[in-house]
Amino acid sequence: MTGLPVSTILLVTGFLLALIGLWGMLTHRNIMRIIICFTVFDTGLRLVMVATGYITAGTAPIIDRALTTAEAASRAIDPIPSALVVTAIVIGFAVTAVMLGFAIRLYAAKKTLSIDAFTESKW
Amino acid sequence: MLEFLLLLVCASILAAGVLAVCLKNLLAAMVAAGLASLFAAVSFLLLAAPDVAMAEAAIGSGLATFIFLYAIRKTGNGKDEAEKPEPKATGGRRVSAGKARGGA
Amino acid sequence: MMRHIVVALVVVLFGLIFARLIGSYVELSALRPLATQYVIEAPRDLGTPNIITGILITYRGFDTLGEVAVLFMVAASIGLLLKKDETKSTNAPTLAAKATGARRAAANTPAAKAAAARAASVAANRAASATPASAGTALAGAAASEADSAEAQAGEPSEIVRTGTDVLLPLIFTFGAYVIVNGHLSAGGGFQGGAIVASGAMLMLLARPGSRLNVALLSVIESFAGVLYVSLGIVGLIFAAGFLDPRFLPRGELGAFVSAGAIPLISALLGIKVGAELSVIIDRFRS
Amino acid sequence: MAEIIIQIAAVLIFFAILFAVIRLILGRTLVDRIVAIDALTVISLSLIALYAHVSGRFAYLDVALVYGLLSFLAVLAIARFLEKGL
Repeated sequence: MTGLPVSTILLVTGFLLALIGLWGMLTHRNIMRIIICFTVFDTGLRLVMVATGYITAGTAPIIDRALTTAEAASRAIDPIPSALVVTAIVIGFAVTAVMLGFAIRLYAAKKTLSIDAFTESKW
Repeated sequence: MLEFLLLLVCASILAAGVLAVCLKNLLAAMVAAGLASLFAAVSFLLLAAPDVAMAEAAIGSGLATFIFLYAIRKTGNGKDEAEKPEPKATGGRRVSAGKARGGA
Repeated sequence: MMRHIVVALVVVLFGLIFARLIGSYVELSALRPLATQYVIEAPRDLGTPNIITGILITYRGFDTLGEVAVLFMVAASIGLLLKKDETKSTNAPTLAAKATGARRAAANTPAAKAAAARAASVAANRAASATPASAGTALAGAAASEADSAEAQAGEPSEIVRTGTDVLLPLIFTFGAYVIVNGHLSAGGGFQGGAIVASGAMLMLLARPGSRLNVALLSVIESFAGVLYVSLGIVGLIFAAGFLDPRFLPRGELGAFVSAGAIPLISALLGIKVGAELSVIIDRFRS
Repeated sequence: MAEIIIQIAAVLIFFAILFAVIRLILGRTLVDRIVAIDALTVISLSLIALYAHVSGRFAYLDVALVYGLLSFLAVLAIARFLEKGL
Protein backbone atom coordinates (compact mmCIF):
# COMPACT_ATOMS: atom_id res chain seq x y z
CA MET A 1 0.00 0.00 0.00
CA THR A 2 2.74 2.41 0.92
CA GLY A 3 5.28 0.94 -1.47
CA LEU A 4 8.19 1.22 0.94
CA PRO A 5 9.47 -1.94 2.61
CA VAL A 6 8.90 -2.22 6.35
CA SER A 7 12.57 -2.19 7.27
CA THR A 8 13.32 0.93 5.22
CA ILE A 9 10.59 2.88 7.03
CA LEU A 10 11.96 1.86 10.41
CA LEU A 11 15.55 2.48 9.32
CA VAL A 12 14.66 6.06 8.41
CA THR A 13 12.77 6.44 11.69
CA GLY A 14 15.72 5.16 13.68
CA PHE A 15 18.19 7.49 11.98
CA LEU A 16 15.89 10.48 12.47
CA LEU A 17 15.44 9.59 16.15
CA ALA A 18 19.22 9.34 16.54
CA LEU A 19 19.60 12.79 14.94
CA ILE A 20 16.99 14.26 17.29
CA GLY A 21 18.81 12.78 20.26
CA LEU A 22 22.16 14.06 18.99
CA TRP A 23 20.78 17.57 18.57
CA GLY A 24 19.39 17.52 22.10
CA MET A 25 22.58 16.10 23.54
CA LEU A 26 24.68 18.87 22.02
CA THR A 27 22.40 21.81 22.75
CA HIS A 28 21.22 21.19 26.32
CA ARG A 29 23.32 22.38 29.25
CA ASN A 30 21.62 20.36 31.98
CA ILE A 31 23.24 17.00 32.75
CA MET A 32 19.94 15.18 33.35
CA ARG A 33 18.64 16.39 30.00
CA ILE A 34 21.81 15.26 28.27
CA ILE A 35 21.32 11.79 29.74
CA ILE A 36 17.68 11.69 28.59
CA CYS A 37 18.76 12.70 25.08
CA PHE A 38 21.42 10.00 25.19
CA THR A 39 18.76 7.35 25.81
CA VAL A 40 16.79 8.71 22.84
CA PHE A 41 19.92 8.48 20.66
CA ASP A 42 20.49 4.94 21.90
CA THR A 43 16.92 3.88 21.08
CA GLY A 44 17.28 5.22 17.54
CA LEU A 45 20.47 3.27 16.89
CA ARG A 46 18.89 0.08 18.23
CA LEU A 47 16.01 0.53 15.79
CA VAL A 48 18.53 0.86 12.96
CA MET A 49 20.39 -2.28 14.00
CA VAL A 50 17.27 -4.43 14.22
CA ALA A 51 15.93 -3.06 10.94
CA THR A 52 19.02 -4.20 9.06
CA GLY A 53 18.24 -7.80 9.98
CA TYR A 54 14.73 -7.91 8.56
CA ILE A 55 13.89 -10.20 5.65
CA THR A 56 10.92 -9.42 3.41
CA ALA A 57 7.81 -11.00 4.95
CA GLY A 58 10.00 -12.60 7.61
CA THR A 59 8.90 -14.07 10.90
CA ALA A 60 10.57 -14.65 14.25
CA PRO A 61 13.33 -17.28 14.31
CA ILE A 62 11.54 -19.42 16.88
CA ILE A 63 10.65 -22.91 15.75
CA ASP A 64 7.21 -24.05 16.86
CA ARG A 65 4.02 -25.17 15.17
CA ALA A 66 3.90 -22.03 13.01
CA LEU A 67 7.45 -22.39 11.67
CA THR A 68 8.91 -25.80 10.93
CA THR A 69 12.60 -26.63 10.76
CA ALA A 70 12.45 -27.15 7.02
CA GLU A 71 11.08 -23.73 6.15
CA ALA A 72 13.05 -21.83 8.80
CA ALA A 73 15.88 -20.97 6.43
CA SER A 74 13.52 -19.33 3.96
CA ARG A 75 11.12 -17.52 6.31
CA ALA A 76 13.03 -16.59 9.49
CA ILE A 77 14.70 -13.20 9.91
CA ASP A 78 18.41 -12.73 10.50
CA PRO A 79 18.95 -13.66 14.19
CA ILE A 80 22.41 -12.10 14.59
CA PRO A 81 21.37 -8.39 14.87
CA SER A 82 18.62 -9.42 17.30
CA ALA A 83 21.09 -11.24 19.54
CA LEU A 84 23.48 -8.30 19.45
CA VAL A 85 20.76 -5.78 20.25
CA VAL A 86 19.62 -7.73 23.32
CA THR A 87 23.20 -7.30 24.56
CA ALA A 88 23.19 -3.64 23.55
CA ILE A 89 20.01 -2.92 25.51
CA VAL A 90 21.43 -4.27 28.75
CA ILE A 91 24.72 -2.41 28.24
CA GLY A 92 22.78 0.76 27.42
CA PHE A 93 20.96 0.43 30.74
CA ALA A 94 24.27 -0.06 32.55
CA VAL A 95 25.76 3.02 30.89
CA THR A 96 22.69 5.08 31.79
CA ALA A 97 22.94 3.93 35.41
CA VAL A 98 26.61 4.95 35.65
CA MET A 99 25.85 8.34 34.09
CA LEU A 100 23.03 8.93 36.55
CA GLY A 101 25.30 7.96 39.44
CA PHE A 102 27.84 10.54 38.30
CA ALA A 103 25.06 13.12 37.91
CA ILE A 104 23.95 12.53 41.50
CA ARG A 105 27.51 12.88 42.75
CA LEU A 106 28.06 16.07 40.77
CA TYR A 107 24.83 17.53 42.14
CA ALA A 108 25.87 16.64 45.67
CA ALA A 109 29.20 18.40 45.14
CA LYS A 110 28.03 21.60 43.47
CA LYS A 111 24.25 21.86 44.02
CA THR A 112 23.77 22.42 40.31
CA LEU A 113 23.45 20.31 37.20
CA SER A 114 24.57 22.83 34.62
CA ILE A 115 27.73 21.79 32.85
CA ASP A 116 28.81 25.44 32.85
CA ALA A 117 29.48 25.12 36.58
CA PHE A 118 32.03 22.34 36.27
CA THR A 119 35.13 24.16 35.14
CA GLU A 120 37.88 22.66 37.29
CA SER A 121 39.36 20.57 34.52
CA LYS A 122 39.00 23.26 31.88
CA TRP A 123 42.16 24.73 30.37
CA MET B 1 -4.17 -1.70 7.09
CA LEU B 2 -1.14 -2.67 9.14
CA GLU B 3 1.03 -0.42 6.94
CA PHE B 4 -0.86 2.64 8.12
CA LEU B 5 -0.48 1.47 11.70
CA LEU B 6 3.26 1.09 11.13
CA LEU B 7 3.53 4.61 9.74
CA LEU B 8 1.55 5.94 12.69
CA VAL B 9 3.81 4.11 15.15
CA CYS B 10 6.88 5.60 13.43
CA ALA B 11 5.36 9.08 13.59
CA SER B 12 4.63 8.53 17.29
CA ILE B 13 8.23 7.50 17.94
CA LEU B 14 9.47 10.68 16.30
CA ALA B 15 6.92 12.80 18.16
CA ALA B 16 7.95 11.26 21.47
CA GLY B 17 11.62 11.88 20.64
CA VAL B 18 10.96 15.54 19.83
CA LEU B 19 8.96 15.89 23.05
CA ALA B 20 11.77 14.29 25.06
CA VAL B 21 14.20 16.86 23.70
CA CYS B 22 11.97 19.94 23.79
CA LEU B 23 9.69 19.66 26.84
CA LYS B 24 10.40 22.15 29.62
CA ASN B 25 9.38 19.85 32.45
CA LEU B 26 12.14 17.38 33.27
CA LEU B 27 9.77 14.65 34.46
CA ALA B 28 7.63 14.96 31.32
CA ALA B 29 10.73 14.79 29.12
CA MET B 30 11.85 11.64 30.90
CA VAL B 31 8.43 10.03 30.50
CA ALA B 32 8.41 10.97 26.80
CA ALA B 33 11.78 9.25 26.36
CA GLY B 34 10.28 6.17 28.00
CA LEU B 35 7.37 6.36 25.56
CA ALA B 36 9.75 6.49 22.59
CA SER B 37 11.35 3.35 23.99
CA LEU B 38 7.95 1.69 24.42
CA PHE B 39 6.93 2.38 20.82
CA ALA B 40 10.35 1.21 19.69
CA ALA B 41 9.49 -2.10 21.38
CA VAL B 42 6.28 -2.30 19.31
CA SER B 43 8.24 -1.70 16.13
CA PHE B 44 10.79 -4.36 17.13
CA LEU B 45 7.85 -6.73 17.27
CA LEU B 46 6.71 -5.58 13.82
CA LEU B 47 10.27 -6.36 12.68
CA ALA B 48 9.72 -9.93 13.96
CA ALA B 49 12.17 -9.77 16.87
CA PRO B 50 10.14 -10.63 19.99
CA ASP B 51 13.21 -11.21 22.18
CA VAL B 52 14.44 -7.69 21.53
CA ALA B 53 10.95 -6.30 22.05
CA MET B 54 10.73 -8.00 25.43
CA ALA B 55 14.15 -6.74 26.54
CA GLU B 56 13.37 -3.22 25.38
CA ALA B 57 9.98 -3.14 27.12
CA ALA B 58 11.37 -4.51 30.38
CA ILE B 59 14.74 -2.75 30.56
CA GLY B 60 14.73 0.23 28.22
CA SER B 61 11.27 1.38 29.11
CA GLY B 62 10.73 0.01 32.60
CA LEU B 63 13.90 -0.07 34.68
CA ALA B 64 15.50 2.94 32.98
CA THR B 65 12.42 5.02 33.84
CA PHE B 66 12.63 3.88 37.46
CA ILE B 67 16.25 4.84 37.95
CA PHE B 68 15.58 8.14 36.20
CA LEU B 69 12.81 8.80 38.73
CA TYR B 70 15.17 8.10 41.61
CA ALA B 71 17.89 10.26 40.11
CA ILE B 72 15.48 13.16 39.54
CA ARG B 73 14.34 12.83 43.13
CA LYS B 74 17.93 12.85 44.37
CA THR B 75 19.03 15.82 42.32
CA GLY B 76 15.97 17.73 43.49
CA ASN B 77 15.51 19.14 40.05
CA GLY B 78 12.33 17.55 38.82
CA LYS B 79 10.59 18.79 41.91
CA ASP B 80 11.42 22.41 41.30
CA GLU B 81 10.44 22.24 37.68
CA ALA B 82 7.33 20.15 38.20
CA GLU B 83 5.81 22.53 40.72
CA LYS B 84 6.26 25.58 38.59
CA PRO B 85 3.26 26.53 36.47
CA GLU B 86 3.92 26.12 32.75
CA PRO B 87 4.25 29.79 31.70
CA LYS B 88 6.78 30.52 34.44
CA ALA B 89 9.11 27.68 33.49
CA THR B 90 11.86 28.95 31.25
CA GLY B 91 14.11 26.78 29.11
CA GLY B 92 16.28 24.23 30.85
CA ARG B 93 19.33 26.13 29.67
CA ARG B 94 18.39 29.42 31.23
CA VAL B 95 17.23 27.86 34.49
CA SER B 96 20.46 25.97 34.94
CA ALA B 97 22.55 28.98 33.97
CA GLY B 98 20.80 31.03 36.62
CA LYS B 99 21.43 28.35 39.17
CA ALA B 100 25.07 28.26 38.23
CA ARG B 101 25.38 31.96 38.86
CA GLY B 102 23.60 31.60 42.18
CA GLY B 103 25.79 28.70 43.19
CA ALA B 104 29.00 30.48 42.31
CA MET C 1 24.07 31.45 19.03
CA MET C 2 27.45 30.38 17.68
CA ARG C 3 27.07 27.12 19.53
CA HIS C 4 23.73 26.40 17.90
CA ILE C 5 25.16 26.95 14.43
CA VAL C 6 28.04 24.56 15.13
CA VAL C 7 25.65 21.99 16.55
CA ALA C 8 23.38 22.31 13.52
CA LEU C 9 26.40 21.80 11.26
CA VAL C 10 27.41 18.64 13.15
CA VAL C 11 23.86 17.28 13.02
CA VAL C 12 23.60 18.01 9.29
CA LEU C 13 26.90 16.21 8.67
CA PHE C 14 25.67 13.19 10.58
CA GLY C 15 22.43 13.43 8.61
CA LEU C 16 24.39 13.30 5.36
CA ILE C 17 26.22 10.16 6.52
CA PHE C 18 22.93 8.57 7.55
CA ALA C 19 21.32 9.57 4.24
CA ARG C 20 24.11 7.83 2.34
CA LEU C 21 23.56 4.72 4.45
CA ILE C 22 19.81 4.81 3.83
CA GLY C 23 20.31 5.39 0.13
CA SER C 24 22.44 2.30 -0.31
CA TYR C 25 20.18 0.08 1.81
CA VAL C 26 17.93 -2.53 0.26
CA GLU C 27 15.81 -4.87 2.30
CA LEU C 28 17.23 -8.39 2.34
CA SER C 29 15.22 -11.01 0.52
CA ALA C 30 17.31 -13.98 1.68
CA LEU C 31 19.47 -14.67 4.71
CA ARG C 32 23.16 -13.87 4.75
CA PRO C 33 25.41 -16.97 4.66
CA LEU C 34 26.37 -16.84 8.35
CA ALA C 35 22.75 -16.37 9.40
CA THR C 36 21.68 -19.27 7.18
CA GLN C 37 24.29 -21.41 8.89
CA TYR C 38 22.98 -20.42 12.32
CA VAL C 39 19.31 -20.89 11.44
CA ILE C 40 19.90 -24.35 9.99
CA GLU C 41 22.49 -25.51 12.52
CA ALA C 42 21.07 -24.25 15.82
CA PRO C 43 17.96 -26.48 15.99
CA ARG C 44 19.81 -29.53 14.71
CA ASP C 45 23.04 -29.04 16.57
CA LEU C 46 21.94 -27.53 19.88
CA GLY C 47 18.28 -28.50 20.01
CA THR C 48 17.05 -24.96 20.75
CA PRO C 49 13.86 -23.89 18.99
CA ASN C 50 14.68 -20.26 19.82
CA ILE C 51 17.69 -19.52 17.65
CA ILE C 52 18.42 -16.16 19.30
CA THR C 53 18.89 -17.84 22.68
CA GLY C 54 21.16 -20.40 21.05
CA ILE C 55 23.33 -17.65 19.60
CA LEU C 56 23.37 -15.64 22.84
CA ILE C 57 24.29 -18.50 25.14
CA THR C 58 26.38 -20.80 22.96
CA TYR C 59 27.75 -19.32 19.77
CA ARG C 60 28.32 -15.91 21.33
CA GLY C 61 28.75 -17.18 24.88
CA PHE C 62 31.85 -15.10 25.53
CA ASP C 63 29.94 -11.92 24.71
CA THR C 64 27.29 -12.81 27.25
CA LEU C 65 29.88 -13.62 29.88
CA GLY C 66 31.59 -10.29 29.28
CA GLU C 67 28.28 -8.50 29.44
CA VAL C 68 27.46 -10.05 32.78
CA ALA C 69 30.92 -9.00 33.99
CA VAL C 70 30.14 -5.45 32.84
CA LEU C 71 26.86 -5.51 34.78
CA PHE C 72 28.70 -6.72 37.87
CA MET C 73 31.21 -3.90 37.57
CA VAL C 74 28.42 -1.38 37.08
CA ALA C 75 26.65 -2.58 40.22
CA ALA C 76 29.91 -2.31 42.16
CA SER C 77 30.80 1.13 40.81
CA ILE C 78 27.29 2.48 41.47
CA GLY C 79 27.70 1.31 45.03
CA LEU C 80 31.03 3.11 45.20
CA LEU C 81 29.57 6.28 43.68
CA LEU C 82 26.43 6.53 45.77
CA LYS C 83 27.61 5.01 49.04
CA LYS C 84 29.90 7.89 49.96
CA ASP C 85 26.93 10.16 50.49
CA GLU C 86 26.17 8.34 53.69
CA THR C 87 29.41 9.13 55.50
CA LYS C 88 29.09 12.16 57.75
CA SER C 89 32.35 13.93 57.02
CA THR C 90 31.51 14.65 53.39
CA ASN C 91 27.86 15.13 54.14
CA ALA C 92 27.94 17.74 56.88
CA PRO C 93 28.30 20.87 54.70
CA THR C 94 25.62 19.75 52.26
CA LEU C 95 23.27 19.02 55.15
CA ALA C 96 23.91 22.46 56.57
CA ALA C 97 23.02 24.00 53.24
CA LYS C 98 19.84 21.96 53.10
CA ALA C 99 18.89 22.97 56.62
CA THR C 100 19.35 26.67 55.92
CA GLY C 101 17.20 26.23 52.86
CA ALA C 102 14.52 24.64 54.97
CA ARG C 103 14.66 27.45 57.51
CA ARG C 104 14.42 30.12 54.86
CA ALA C 105 11.45 28.45 53.23
CA ALA C 106 9.71 28.16 56.57
CA ALA C 107 10.24 31.83 57.29
CA ASN C 108 8.93 33.00 53.96
CA THR C 109 5.72 31.04 53.76
CA PRO C 110 2.86 31.40 56.22
CA ALA C 111 1.97 27.74 56.00
CA ALA C 112 5.12 26.61 57.69
CA LYS C 113 4.31 22.95 57.57
CA ALA C 114 3.72 22.84 53.83
CA ALA C 115 6.87 24.78 53.20
CA ALA C 116 8.86 22.48 55.41
CA ALA C 117 7.50 19.53 53.49
CA ARG C 118 8.48 21.11 50.18
CA ALA C 119 11.97 21.98 51.33
CA ALA C 120 12.33 18.58 52.87
CA SER C 121 11.82 16.96 49.52
CA VAL C 122 14.91 18.79 48.30
CA ALA C 123 16.79 17.99 51.48
CA ALA C 124 16.05 14.30 51.04
CA ASN C 125 14.79 12.56 54.12
CA ARG C 126 17.12 13.77 56.77
CA ALA C 127 15.89 17.17 57.84
CA ALA C 128 12.23 16.49 57.21
CA SER C 129 11.09 15.39 60.63
CA ALA C 130 13.14 17.97 62.50
CA THR C 131 11.49 21.32 62.99
CA PRO C 132 13.23 24.17 61.15
CA ALA C 133 14.60 25.70 64.35
CA SER C 134 16.14 22.51 65.66
CA ALA C 135 17.42 21.41 62.30
CA GLY C 136 20.83 22.87 62.93
CA THR C 137 21.32 21.06 66.20
CA ALA C 138 19.92 17.84 64.83
CA LEU C 139 22.59 17.84 62.16
CA ALA C 140 25.39 16.54 64.31
CA GLY C 141 23.58 13.36 65.08
CA ALA C 142 21.66 13.04 61.84
CA ALA C 143 20.23 9.67 62.60
CA ALA C 144 18.61 6.75 60.94
CA SER C 145 15.53 7.08 63.15
CA GLU C 146 14.86 10.47 61.65
CA ALA C 147 15.14 9.06 58.19
CA ASP C 148 12.57 6.43 59.09
CA SER C 149 10.07 8.87 60.54
CA ALA C 150 10.58 11.17 57.58
CA GLU C 151 9.76 8.33 55.25
CA ALA C 152 6.64 7.63 57.23
CA GLN C 153 5.59 11.25 56.86
CA ALA C 154 6.43 11.55 53.21
CA GLY C 155 3.26 9.78 52.14
CA GLU C 156 2.41 6.19 52.84
CA PRO C 157 1.27 4.11 49.88
CA SER C 158 -2.48 3.76 49.84
CA GLU C 159 -4.46 0.63 50.56
CA ILE C 160 -4.92 -0.02 46.84
CA VAL C 161 -1.18 -0.03 46.20
CA ARG C 162 -0.47 -2.39 49.07
CA THR C 163 -3.25 -4.85 48.21
CA GLY C 164 -2.45 -4.70 44.53
CA THR C 165 1.17 -5.44 45.31
CA ASP C 166 0.25 -8.42 47.44
CA VAL C 167 -1.83 -9.81 44.59
CA LEU C 168 0.56 -9.00 41.76
CA LEU C 169 3.95 -9.76 43.27
CA PRO C 170 3.71 -13.59 43.14
CA LEU C 171 2.38 -13.34 39.60
CA ILE C 172 5.27 -11.14 38.53
CA PHE C 173 7.90 -13.41 40.05
CA THR C 174 6.24 -16.48 38.53
CA PHE C 175 6.14 -14.81 35.14
CA GLY C 176 9.79 -13.85 35.47
CA ALA C 177 10.70 -17.45 36.28
CA TYR C 178 8.63 -18.62 33.30
CA VAL C 179 10.42 -16.24 30.95
CA ILE C 180 13.81 -17.32 32.31
CA VAL C 181 13.37 -21.08 32.07
CA ASN C 182 11.42 -20.99 28.78
CA GLY C 183 14.13 -19.00 27.06
CA HIS C 184 15.05 -21.89 24.80
CA LEU C 185 11.45 -22.58 23.71
CA SER C 186 9.88 -19.16 23.11
CA ALA C 187 10.79 -15.50 23.29
CA GLY C 188 12.69 -14.62 26.43
CA GLY C 189 15.76 -15.74 28.29
CA GLY C 190 18.00 -14.73 31.13
CA PHE C 191 18.20 -11.00 30.49
CA GLN C 192 14.51 -10.40 29.92
CA GLY C 193 13.43 -12.58 32.82
CA GLY C 194 15.99 -11.00 35.11
CA ALA C 195 14.66 -7.57 34.23
CA ILE C 196 11.12 -8.70 35.03
CA VAL C 197 12.23 -10.07 38.41
CA ALA C 198 13.99 -6.77 39.12
CA SER C 199 10.77 -4.94 38.23
CA GLY C 200 9.01 -7.10 40.80
CA ALA C 201 11.59 -6.09 43.41
CA MET C 202 10.98 -2.50 42.39
CA LEU C 203 7.24 -2.91 42.97
CA MET C 204 7.95 -4.36 46.40
CA LEU C 205 10.09 -1.34 47.29
CA LEU C 206 7.33 0.97 46.05
CA ALA C 207 4.66 -0.59 48.21
CA ARG C 208 6.77 -0.78 51.38
CA PRO C 209 8.91 2.35 51.50
CA GLY C 210 10.38 1.45 54.88
CA SER C 211 11.72 -1.94 53.86
CA ARG C 212 15.21 -2.61 52.60
CA LEU C 213 16.51 -5.17 50.18
CA ASN C 214 19.00 -7.55 51.70
CA VAL C 215 21.87 -6.43 49.49
CA ALA C 216 24.43 -8.69 51.16
CA LEU C 217 22.35 -11.80 50.49
CA LEU C 218 21.71 -10.69 46.93
CA SER C 219 25.45 -10.20 46.39
CA VAL C 220 26.16 -13.69 47.70
CA ILE C 221 23.48 -15.20 45.42
CA GLU C 222 24.80 -13.27 42.47
CA SER C 223 28.43 -14.27 43.02
CA PHE C 224 27.37 -17.88 43.51
CA ALA C 225 25.43 -17.86 40.23
CA GLY C 226 28.42 -16.31 38.48
CA VAL C 227 30.78 -18.98 39.80
CA LEU C 228 28.38 -21.73 38.74
CA TYR C 229 28.04 -20.12 35.31
CA VAL C 230 31.79 -20.13 34.73
CA SER C 231 32.17 -23.67 36.09
CA LEU C 232 29.44 -24.89 33.71
CA GLY C 233 31.51 -23.32 30.95
CA ILE C 234 34.59 -25.21 32.16
CA VAL C 235 32.59 -28.46 32.29
CA GLY C 236 31.69 -27.79 28.67
CA LEU C 237 35.38 -27.28 27.93
CA ILE C 238 36.21 -30.69 29.42
CA PHE C 239 33.32 -32.86 28.24
CA ALA C 240 32.28 -31.13 25.01
CA ALA C 241 33.88 -29.12 22.25
CA GLY C 242 34.75 -25.86 24.01
CA PHE C 243 34.16 -23.29 26.71
CA LEU C 244 30.42 -22.73 27.39
CA ASP C 245 29.46 -25.58 25.07
CA PRO C 246 26.11 -26.90 26.39
CA ARG C 247 26.26 -30.24 24.59
CA PHE C 248 27.66 -32.22 27.52
CA LEU C 249 24.05 -32.94 28.49
CA PRO C 250 21.76 -34.91 26.13
CA ARG C 251 20.13 -32.84 23.43
CA GLY C 252 16.65 -34.25 23.91
CA GLU C 253 13.63 -33.76 21.71
CA LEU C 254 13.24 -30.45 19.88
CA GLY C 255 10.57 -28.40 21.65
CA ALA C 256 10.42 -30.37 24.90
CA PHE C 257 10.92 -28.54 28.18
CA VAL C 258 13.91 -30.65 29.23
CA SER C 259 16.02 -30.38 26.11
CA ALA C 260 18.79 -28.38 24.48
CA GLY C 261 21.59 -29.69 26.66
CA ALA C 262 22.68 -27.28 29.38
CA ILE C 263 21.07 -24.19 27.83
CA PRO C 264 18.15 -24.03 30.32
CA LEU C 265 20.60 -24.35 33.22
CA ILE C 266 22.87 -21.60 31.91
CA SER C 267 19.83 -19.46 31.16
CA ALA C 268 18.51 -19.89 34.71
CA LEU C 269 21.89 -18.95 36.22
CA LEU C 270 22.06 -15.94 33.92
CA GLY C 271 18.55 -14.91 34.95
CA ILE C 272 19.34 -15.17 38.66
CA LYS C 273 22.55 -13.19 38.21
CA VAL C 274 20.99 -10.44 36.10
CA GLY C 275 17.94 -10.17 38.36
CA ALA C 276 20.08 -9.84 41.48
CA GLU C 277 22.39 -7.30 39.85
CA LEU C 278 19.57 -5.11 38.55
CA SER C 279 17.82 -5.26 41.95
CA VAL C 280 21.03 -4.18 43.65
CA ILE C 281 21.43 -1.28 41.20
CA ILE C 282 17.86 -0.12 41.88
CA ASP C 283 18.35 -0.39 45.63
CA ARG C 284 21.58 1.62 45.46
CA PHE C 285 19.73 4.36 43.61
CA ARG C 286 16.97 4.31 46.17
CA SER C 287 19.01 4.54 49.35
CA MET D 1 -16.20 -12.32 8.85
CA ALA D 2 -13.00 -12.61 10.82
CA GLU D 3 -11.17 -10.36 8.35
CA ILE D 4 -13.81 -7.67 8.78
CA ILE D 5 -13.42 -7.79 12.55
CA ILE D 6 -9.65 -7.48 12.23
CA GLN D 7 -10.05 -4.53 9.88
CA ILE D 8 -12.38 -2.82 12.34
CA ALA D 9 -9.95 -3.49 15.19
CA ALA D 10 -7.09 -2.03 13.17
CA VAL D 11 -9.10 1.12 12.41
CA LEU D 12 -10.02 1.48 16.09
CA ILE D 13 -6.40 1.09 17.18
CA PHE D 14 -5.32 3.61 14.53
CA PHE D 15 -7.66 6.30 15.80
CA ALA D 16 -6.94 5.48 19.45
CA ILE D 17 -3.20 5.98 18.93
CA LEU D 18 -3.85 9.15 16.92
CA PHE D 19 -6.01 10.79 19.58
CA ALA D 20 -3.79 9.73 22.48
CA VAL D 21 -0.71 11.11 20.73
CA ILE D 22 -2.52 14.38 20.02
CA ARG D 23 -3.39 14.60 23.71
CA LEU D 24 0.22 13.84 24.58
CA ILE D 25 1.55 16.60 22.34
CA LEU D 26 -1.01 19.25 23.32
CA GLY D 27 -1.10 18.09 26.95
CA ARG D 28 -2.21 20.94 29.15
CA THR D 29 -0.68 19.62 32.37
CA LEU D 30 1.82 16.96 33.33
CA VAL D 31 -0.91 14.63 34.56
CA ASP D 32 -2.66 14.84 31.18
CA ARG D 33 0.51 13.67 29.50
CA ILE D 34 1.02 10.80 31.93
CA VAL D 35 -2.56 9.59 31.48
CA ALA D 36 -2.08 9.77 27.70
CA ILE D 37 1.03 7.61 28.02
CA ASP D 38 -0.82 5.09 30.16
CA ALA D 39 -3.54 4.91 27.53
CA LEU D 40 -0.90 4.47 24.83
CA THR D 41 0.64 1.47 26.60
CA VAL D 42 -2.77 -0.22 26.78
CA ILE D 43 -3.43 0.56 23.11
CA SER D 44 -0.07 -0.81 22.02
CA LEU D 45 -0.83 -3.94 24.04
CA SER D 46 -3.91 -4.46 21.86
CA LEU D 47 -1.81 -3.71 18.77
CA ILE D 48 0.60 -6.47 19.78
CA ALA D 49 -2.25 -8.93 20.30
CA LEU D 50 -3.69 -8.02 16.90
CA TYR D 51 -0.32 -8.48 15.20
CA ALA D 52 0.17 -11.83 16.92
CA HIS D 53 -3.15 -12.97 15.45
CA VAL D 54 -2.50 -11.59 11.97
CA SER D 55 0.97 -13.11 11.69
CA GLY D 56 -0.12 -16.38 13.29
CA ARG D 57 2.74 -16.46 15.82
CA PHE D 58 1.57 -16.90 19.38
CA ALA D 59 5.09 -16.52 20.75
CA TYR D 60 4.50 -12.79 20.34
CA LEU D 61 1.88 -12.78 23.09
CA ASP D 62 4.61 -13.04 25.76
CA VAL D 63 5.62 -9.51 24.84
CA ALA D 64 2.05 -8.38 25.46
CA LEU D 65 2.26 -9.90 28.95
CA VAL D 66 5.43 -7.94 29.69
CA TYR D 67 3.69 -4.81 28.48
CA GLY D 68 0.67 -5.36 30.71
CA LEU D 69 2.93 -5.77 33.72
CA LEU D 70 5.16 -2.83 32.90
CA SER D 71 2.37 -0.36 32.14
CA PHE D 72 0.97 -0.90 35.62
CA LEU D 73 4.38 -0.56 37.24
CA ALA D 74 5.54 2.53 35.39
CA VAL D 75 2.35 4.49 36.03
CA LEU D 76 2.41 3.43 39.68
CA ALA D 77 6.01 4.61 40.06
CA ILE D 78 5.28 7.97 38.45
CA ALA D 79 2.17 8.44 40.57
CA ARG D 80 4.13 7.67 43.73
CA PHE D 81 6.78 10.13 42.58
CA LEU D 82 4.17 12.85 42.10
CA GLU D 83 2.76 12.34 45.58
CA LYS D 84 6.33 12.46 46.94
CA GLY D 85 6.36 8.94 48.27
CA LEU D 86 8.99 7.33 46.08
